[in-house]
Amino acid sequence: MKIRVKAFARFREILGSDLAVEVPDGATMAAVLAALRDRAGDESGAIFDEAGALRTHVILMRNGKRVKRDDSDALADGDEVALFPPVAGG
Amino acid sequence: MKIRVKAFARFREILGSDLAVEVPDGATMAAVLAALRDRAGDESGAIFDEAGALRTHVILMRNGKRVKRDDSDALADGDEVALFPPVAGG
Amino acid sequence: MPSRTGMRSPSSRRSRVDEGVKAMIGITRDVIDAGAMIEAAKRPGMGALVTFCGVVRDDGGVERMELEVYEEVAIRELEAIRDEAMREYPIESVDIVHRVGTLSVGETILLIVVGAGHRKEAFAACEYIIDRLKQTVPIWKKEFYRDGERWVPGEYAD
Amino acid sequence: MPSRTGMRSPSSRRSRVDEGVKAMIGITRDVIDAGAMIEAAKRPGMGALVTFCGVVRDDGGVERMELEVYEEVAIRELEAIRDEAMREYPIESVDIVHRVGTLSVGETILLIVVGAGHRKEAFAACEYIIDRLKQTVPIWKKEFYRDGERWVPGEYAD
Repeated sequence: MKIRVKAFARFREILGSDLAVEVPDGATMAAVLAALRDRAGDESGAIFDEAGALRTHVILMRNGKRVKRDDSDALADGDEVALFPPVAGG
Repeated sequence: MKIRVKAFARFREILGSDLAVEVPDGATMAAVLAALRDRAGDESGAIFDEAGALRTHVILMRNGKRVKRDDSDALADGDEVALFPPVAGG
Repeated sequence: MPSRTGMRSPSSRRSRVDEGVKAMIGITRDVIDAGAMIEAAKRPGMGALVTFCGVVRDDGGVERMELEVYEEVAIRELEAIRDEAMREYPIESVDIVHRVGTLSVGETILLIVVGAGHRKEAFAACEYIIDRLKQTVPIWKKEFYRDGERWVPGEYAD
Repeated sequence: MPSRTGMRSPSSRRSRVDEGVKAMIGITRDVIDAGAMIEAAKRPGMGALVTFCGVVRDDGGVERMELEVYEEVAIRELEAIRDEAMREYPIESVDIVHRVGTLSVGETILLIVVGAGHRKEAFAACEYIIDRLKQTVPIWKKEFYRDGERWVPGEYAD
């Protein structure tokens, strides 16, 4: 199934904007994050730590709602995942 | 000598604006206030109490500076005396 | 019709340029243009501008308001308040324009614009200025209702 | 040239009219017109409008700034902040417009207008709104210098 991914600010520069990730049916957030880590390649250190986990300041959303990085709910086809650094508007 | 008097708000309505009071050379604020009390006539109660003293909330200025109602300095010809109720701008 | 007052073309006779900074302290009979005053207040080092706009409120049927001023003293007090604010808070500019004359409900009575590098100081200074202004600046308001009128009592007996 | 955004003719696609009150919550790429927003915010029961205007600051040689937004979520967060402020403070209106895209030093990034019967609540609510906005609304800024660029770090790790 296809998961839409939005990345913002520095993460957009690394991952691109409005990308799509293919994961198996029933996959969870972990599968999307693994695909993004691969995609980030040499620059993944800005988003993931040495062990491959999301850095603690990274904010993760599913369909516009905050979720934990270890969220174990199965994703659905067409879901939108967003990841971004701390916000800096105003 | 001639003392210019400015009254504002309710006091202007009672006394008029930009009036002039004649007092003897060497007179103090007391002489100006006595003249104003006479001028106010029936409406003097808004400004003066029954004993003829300025009501406590009345603000008095000489040449743009706050002075006490019992200021004993001699006035000078052409001085400007102002009296007004508590301010309400903004 | 009153003309519009902004800093680009100040129509107040009392506009002042102080200390190399285009700071406006004024009493005006014209409409106050908030947008023009905010734009004119901007300086490259500012990140935050906080504005207080006092407006004629329809308070139980007020139809209009008449404001009068002891102008020489009011200008001096406004300048003193600006100087106090600039001394007490790390801010970059203070502009204050107070309108007098006849105003309708919804018209701007007063505009204060405080510019600063950061927002906390701008908020604190702006609130300080309006609080002081209401205590010390010799301006009075008379409210007119359909069937009566009254002088607005001062906030402080001072 | 960007057009000017005010409430009389909102050009933001995201302008909303809520609860019978013309409250504007918006993300725009156009110049923000503070004067038009303040005038449009006025209601007969208001005596005080407090405005926060965030501006691109020349902070050690910044030449321009680029802002990006997660728009759907940003609008929802701004609406949530407005609703919180209206619940927590006795105020009459909240308008918030945040600009994105490329901005020069001195341009308005953000305008918040809070209208209330009295000033204390307007100041408190306006400061609350900007503090919350900086914590929760997904907008990011990149500063461009003559010889470099950097993403402005968020105020809160949240």
